[in-house]
Amino acid sequence: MSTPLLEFDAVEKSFFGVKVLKGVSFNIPEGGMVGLVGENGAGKSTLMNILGGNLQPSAGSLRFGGESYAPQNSGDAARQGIAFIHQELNLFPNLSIAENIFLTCFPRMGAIPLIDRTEVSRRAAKLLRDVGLGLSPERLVETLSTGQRQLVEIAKALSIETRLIIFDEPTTSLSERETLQLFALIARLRSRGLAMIYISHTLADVFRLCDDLVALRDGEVVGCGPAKSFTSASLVALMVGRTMTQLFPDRRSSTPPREAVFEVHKVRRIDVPNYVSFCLHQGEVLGLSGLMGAGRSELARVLFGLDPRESGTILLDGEVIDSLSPRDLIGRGVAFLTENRRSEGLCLDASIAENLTLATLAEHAQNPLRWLSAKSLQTAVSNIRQAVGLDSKTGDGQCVRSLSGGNQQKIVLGKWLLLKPRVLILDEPTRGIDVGAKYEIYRLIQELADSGAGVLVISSEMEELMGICDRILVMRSAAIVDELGRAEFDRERILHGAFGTEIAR
Amino acid sequence: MTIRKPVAAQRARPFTQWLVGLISSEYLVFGLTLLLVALLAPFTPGLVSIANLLNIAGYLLPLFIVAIGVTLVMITGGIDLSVTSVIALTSVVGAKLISADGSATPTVVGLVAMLALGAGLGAVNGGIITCLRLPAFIVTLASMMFLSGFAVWITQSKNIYNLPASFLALGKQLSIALGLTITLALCVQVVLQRTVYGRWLYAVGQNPTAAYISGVPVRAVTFAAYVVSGFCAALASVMLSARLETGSPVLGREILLDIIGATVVGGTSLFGGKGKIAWTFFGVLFLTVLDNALNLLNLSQFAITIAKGTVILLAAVLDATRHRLGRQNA
Amino acid sequence: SKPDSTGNAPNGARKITVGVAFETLQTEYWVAGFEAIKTELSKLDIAMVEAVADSDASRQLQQVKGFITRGVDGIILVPKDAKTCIPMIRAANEAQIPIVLFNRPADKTDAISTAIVADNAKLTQETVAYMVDQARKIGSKHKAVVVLGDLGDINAIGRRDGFEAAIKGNENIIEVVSRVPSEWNQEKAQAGVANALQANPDIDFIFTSSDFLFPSITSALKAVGRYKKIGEKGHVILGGFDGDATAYQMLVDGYLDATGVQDVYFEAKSAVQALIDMREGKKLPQLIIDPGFVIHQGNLKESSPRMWGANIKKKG
Amino acid sequence: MKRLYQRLLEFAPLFMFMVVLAFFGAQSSRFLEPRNLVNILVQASSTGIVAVGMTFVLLTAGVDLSVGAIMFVAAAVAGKMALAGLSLPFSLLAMLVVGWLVSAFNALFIARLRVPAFIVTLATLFIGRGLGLWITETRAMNLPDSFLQFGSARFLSVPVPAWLFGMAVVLAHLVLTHTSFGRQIFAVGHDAEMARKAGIRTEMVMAKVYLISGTCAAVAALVTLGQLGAVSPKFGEQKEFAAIAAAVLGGTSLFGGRGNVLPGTLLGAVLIQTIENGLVMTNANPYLYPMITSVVIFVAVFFESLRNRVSRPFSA
Ligand SMILES: Nc1ncnc2c1ncn2[C@@H]1O[C@H](COP(=O)(O)OP(=O)(O)OP(=O)(O)O)[C@@H](O)[C@H]1O
Ligand SMILES: Nc1ncnc2c1ncn2[C@@H]1O[C@H](COP(=O)(O)OP(=O)(O)OP(=O)(O)O)[C@@H](O)[C@H]1O
Ligand SMILES: [Mg+2]
Ligand SMILES: [Mg+2]
Repeated sequence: MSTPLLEFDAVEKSFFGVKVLKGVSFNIPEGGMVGLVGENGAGKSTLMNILGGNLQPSAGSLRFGGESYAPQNSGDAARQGIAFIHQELNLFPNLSIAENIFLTCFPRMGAIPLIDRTEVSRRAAKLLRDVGLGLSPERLVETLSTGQRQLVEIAKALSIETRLIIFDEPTTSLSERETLQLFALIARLRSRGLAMIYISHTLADVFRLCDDLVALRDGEVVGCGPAKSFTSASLVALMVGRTMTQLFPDRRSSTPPREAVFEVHKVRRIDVPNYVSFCLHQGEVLGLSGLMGAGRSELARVLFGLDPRESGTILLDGEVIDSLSPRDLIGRGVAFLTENRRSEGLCLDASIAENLTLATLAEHAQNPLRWLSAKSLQTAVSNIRQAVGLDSKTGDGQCVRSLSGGNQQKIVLGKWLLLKPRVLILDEPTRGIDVGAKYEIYRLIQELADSGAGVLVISSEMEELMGICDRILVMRSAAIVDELGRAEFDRERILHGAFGTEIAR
Repeated sequence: MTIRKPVAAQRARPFTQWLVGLISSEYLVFGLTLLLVALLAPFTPGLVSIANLLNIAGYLLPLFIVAIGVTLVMITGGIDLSVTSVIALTSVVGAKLISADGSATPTVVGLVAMLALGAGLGAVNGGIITCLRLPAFIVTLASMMFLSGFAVWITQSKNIYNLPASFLALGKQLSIALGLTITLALCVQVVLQRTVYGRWLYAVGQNPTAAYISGVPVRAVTFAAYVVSGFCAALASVMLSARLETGSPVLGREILLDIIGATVVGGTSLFGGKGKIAWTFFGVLFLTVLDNALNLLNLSQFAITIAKGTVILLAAVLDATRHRLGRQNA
Repeated sequence: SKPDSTGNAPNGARKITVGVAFETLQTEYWVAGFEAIKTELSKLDIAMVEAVADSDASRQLQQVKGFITRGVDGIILVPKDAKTCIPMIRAANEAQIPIVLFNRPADKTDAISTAIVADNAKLTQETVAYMVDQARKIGSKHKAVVVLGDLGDINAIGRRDGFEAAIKGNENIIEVVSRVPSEWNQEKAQAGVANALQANPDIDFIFTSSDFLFPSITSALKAVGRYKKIGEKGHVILGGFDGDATAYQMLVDGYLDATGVQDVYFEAKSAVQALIDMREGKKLPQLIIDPGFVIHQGNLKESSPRMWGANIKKKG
Repeated sequence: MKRLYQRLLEFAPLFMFMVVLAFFGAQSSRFLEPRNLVNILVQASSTGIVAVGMTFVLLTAGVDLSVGAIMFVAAAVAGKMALAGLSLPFSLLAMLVVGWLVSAFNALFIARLRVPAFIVTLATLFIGRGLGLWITETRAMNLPDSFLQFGSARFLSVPVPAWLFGMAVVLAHLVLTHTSFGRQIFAVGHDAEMARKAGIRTEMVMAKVYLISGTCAAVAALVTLGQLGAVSPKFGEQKEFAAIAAAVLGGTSLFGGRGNVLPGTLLGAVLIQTIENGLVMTNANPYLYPMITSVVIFVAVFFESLRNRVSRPFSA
């Protein structure tokens, strides 16, 4: 190996005088696949944003293909052959899939500066096939689910002539099947000689895919070398700065059947053929598994009154609740964490404290004038910050937009935990959260359940569901097709149910 | 490994720091107003005299009151173009009620009616915008046209005179207006900063979807902002009508752009989620003082207009610089 | 020390300053008035400070108070309307500064001022009456359009009332088929007249509440080939108000039947004289009427020297 | 059933338009004559062309308040040149140059220096109005007939202004839907920061939309001149409001990223003019104009929103 494809040389970056990257140096060989791991806020995305031309380093330099490389914007990076799949999906919901893919490089009709629509459709369709998304390229992105959007983002990265692809947590909303498809795609791309940087909090994936690993902690490289030289445990120790013995908290050995808190009877969404019925018990963590687009998120939205319900009844503590708005539900102790933290979960330009307390403001204003008690707000904020493991570098007043993806997720979660809900519906709760913090969050979920609440967890990570749930429901085509008690947990059976390859029950 | 030292940052001299501090503070617009006065005072006889300051205040207060309501609406990400028409309509309705030529009801009743009408009109705007989910711009544009047309129609273009002395006193006594305005401004600012409602208002402006999911009564909050806006317009209408001793169907017709302009110049965002009453005050003050000073300078009409535009632009450029500096240095 | 009757302070004492506050300078008529006052003042070697309120009464109040603050010796004011000026007059009274209203009167009040005014309604009525006479001479029933000004503008309303008064009783000759609200906007006036002509192609009588809308009207007429000289077949009887340069040209060219002219020179001269008189402590009537005059084909020669539009036109 | 309902809603704005046509058509037999429909189109063209440019700006979540001022300055310059004896093409070129200069100034401050568009264009609104007053010396200018002839010239029996309007709409539609620049406008309007990350040169896109808006304003000034044949100090006043209203009425969002020129802005501009036209044709009470217009606008927007509600379940 002569010259590496890409060299980071003592790259530094500060925001508001706080150093986020402190002299990062490492190389990526031609055709190499490097895994980049680290806690939330370690600086992974920031480093990649520098590489992708979205940010300029405060100090240090980069070399790409042996030449000095200092992109001023993402266009520069793309021209050099660097594609970037962002952690926060960077798609325009008001444009179609095809338009999103070719936004900066539309094929034209020869000399006329008009877009060649047929060519666009043809090429987009091919790219979509490559990533395993069977949708019309003309569809507006706003009609897609998060997982589908993620695949579009990947298709977009493949549309340009690339030499290096950056994947910033590409699997956070992909289910098992799509993840496997993506991995197959990555293998194909690698065989073409493309180099890649792969960021993920799922260490198993990182080990499986990457030749080399780089571990970041607090903006410093704390470990760098061939993947074989690390073990899962040693990597976690490097990232987190301490050893972790288990990924999931211990569960109660057995749960006596308890009363139902949340019952769903024959609920049907508008425009959907199937009914859904299930029951969530006190102290239970119920998992909802299924493939992408199985309708899990949609079900959750119907339950929370965000999408219209065609028919069916929902009971809370045995009481029928009808045509309720999120506000009423929250008042009764039902909370819902959406899978879409940026557009539906956060006020990005508001501060950490404001976001954390948004759903529980009334508690801090127990007086006729609805006057907020600054002190009570302050205590609530600092307690929950600790509970979700938000790093203490950032002040309560910092605006959420400038936080790392994982830390943003912790804030949405923290907002709902502050409510101490009776029923908590979580849609992809650990999206983008690092290993250390995940454990903490699982523990919080467990604690909440132990206190008598019911928790419904939608997740695309089967390990996660099997690790924390008391029971798992499997969904396919907007219907529940299987139910597994903890004793019956079985990867194969869940997958079969999700794919519909075996008639369950 | 080469380690590059961060330079510049540490070496900033006190003066530079002070300058950066000033430019990046939220009092920039206020500072600019003072600067303007300081620069123009030597050339403009009477600019800083008590009489002139009172004069400015008399003109500024009603503007500021309307702008307070508009600020609330703009924080929710909406806009209220109908305020000037609300001013006109409440003016003629109120005047019709209390005028000796009209039904000569007691002043207090007239006042209450005016304020109630203003709030009511705001409620209609807010109701349509929130319940029918129509864009605020077009709804309030339509109601601006409608209400203004209605005010002219019911008066058949005639002004209403002979208002009772008790009403006119409101216009003569600057202290009453001043007291009212300060109370209102402080109340609204406190509500914005310290109450649940205030937090909700910002949240709605920043991300209505997230706010809705977090249990914020988005519609009620938005609705209330328009009601307050209508109420503020009516209050300003009371002051203006009393000051001009007339119920006029075209009252305030020309000041819409001034109001929205002042609010935006102060720093409130047209896109919602950002704004403060103090900023709006600075914005109104800036524009009013600029107007007053340019007039006292005795420039010709076109020069005044050009100068006004240029100064606004310079202030805005400074403001944009402030944001950029803020991003780099905070 | 009292100034002498020319307004000059004796022995190089401080020069007298007069504040001139206009409501707007957006039409030629007001500019002409403004210029006339300026000329009149400079003849007497009086300094002038100016302010324009952009149609905002509240701003005007602020401007007048501004004048008082800077210590002017007299104020000439074009108020937005009859009532909103009263607080301004009162403020001037309190500061013992003489104040004269130009072209628009104040409503009845105890505050002391003098107004030089043309009677919009009366002058319009005379103008339209002349037009009706022309129509009567031609015989046949005429279909009329009136282009209204801004319905919120007191002068526009005066002219509308004058028009209606002149038509009243002559319904056998004139049928008003369209009332176009122009909002003092040329485009709206043009579109309105064009639309009226579309609805009633046989319209042959148009009165506009201000001469500055004539270009719009002629352009609408030209578009349908109806812009004809007096006496030609298909001529539309035209009348206006103000007496501006365009109207003068149209009179000369034989297209325009009549327009009501406000005598700007008379008004400016009277206004300045009134100020001087008031400074000397003379008692003046509350109203000084500018009789104005109707200029038409019959009196064009002898009246045109008093028509401000004619003079602008002649100057270039 | 639900499908049918949605289908109907799809055509709601057009349906609304038809209702307005039918209503006035029933009132006045001449309303539906082709001549009058062409009339409406011509009268809508000036505002319509400005609105087309405004749509570009609104799509990027910006706003251009300076269009009316640009029209005024352009017309004033063109008028001066024409009166100085330069031929029509020179005047036209001068108007375009004025449009480009002012909008390049806007673009510099908005795209490059990141000053909020509202304030920048508010400032240029003042500066432009002042410049225009200075150039015209606050006088009305009557232009040579060549302008009027240009305005009433016909090509294939359709007047030139309507052609210009049509061309602007079609061209804008092509640019917005069929060029990468057009699609990038939508991206920038949705989120400028995201667009930058996606590799779009947002500065260029922003700069271009203001140039387009300025160009449209200059062309609209030409169209207006062609109809009025005169420049007065009120030329183009309040055009920005009319244009924004037309665009928003056509379904363009002030928050950027959503909207279209065809049929949106076209229908918006024509609908407003149709109402005005119909009201004159039916000799409605002038006092009712604003009230009727506002109610129709309101109903139109209401239908439009019903249509969009299906796809966007909640937004404040
Ligand atoms: N624009 C910004 N302004 C201020 N601080 C920022 C900005 N962008 C990132 N940061 C800070 O930089 C740090 C690193 O963030 P980064 O997004 O790189 O983390 P990450 O390693 O990608 O984490 P995650 O795994 O959660 O995505 C965080 O502390 C974050 O708050
Ligand atoms: N078979 C399908 N083909 C295309 N689109 C589908 C299909 N099934 C569902 N969708 C789309 O996917 C969305 C429903 O998926 P939903 O978000 O509820 O699924 P999910 O199980 O939560 O999956 P995800 O992991 O994508 O969030 C809808 O937008 C629907 O239009
Ligand atoms: Mg990240
Ligand atoms: Mg989902």
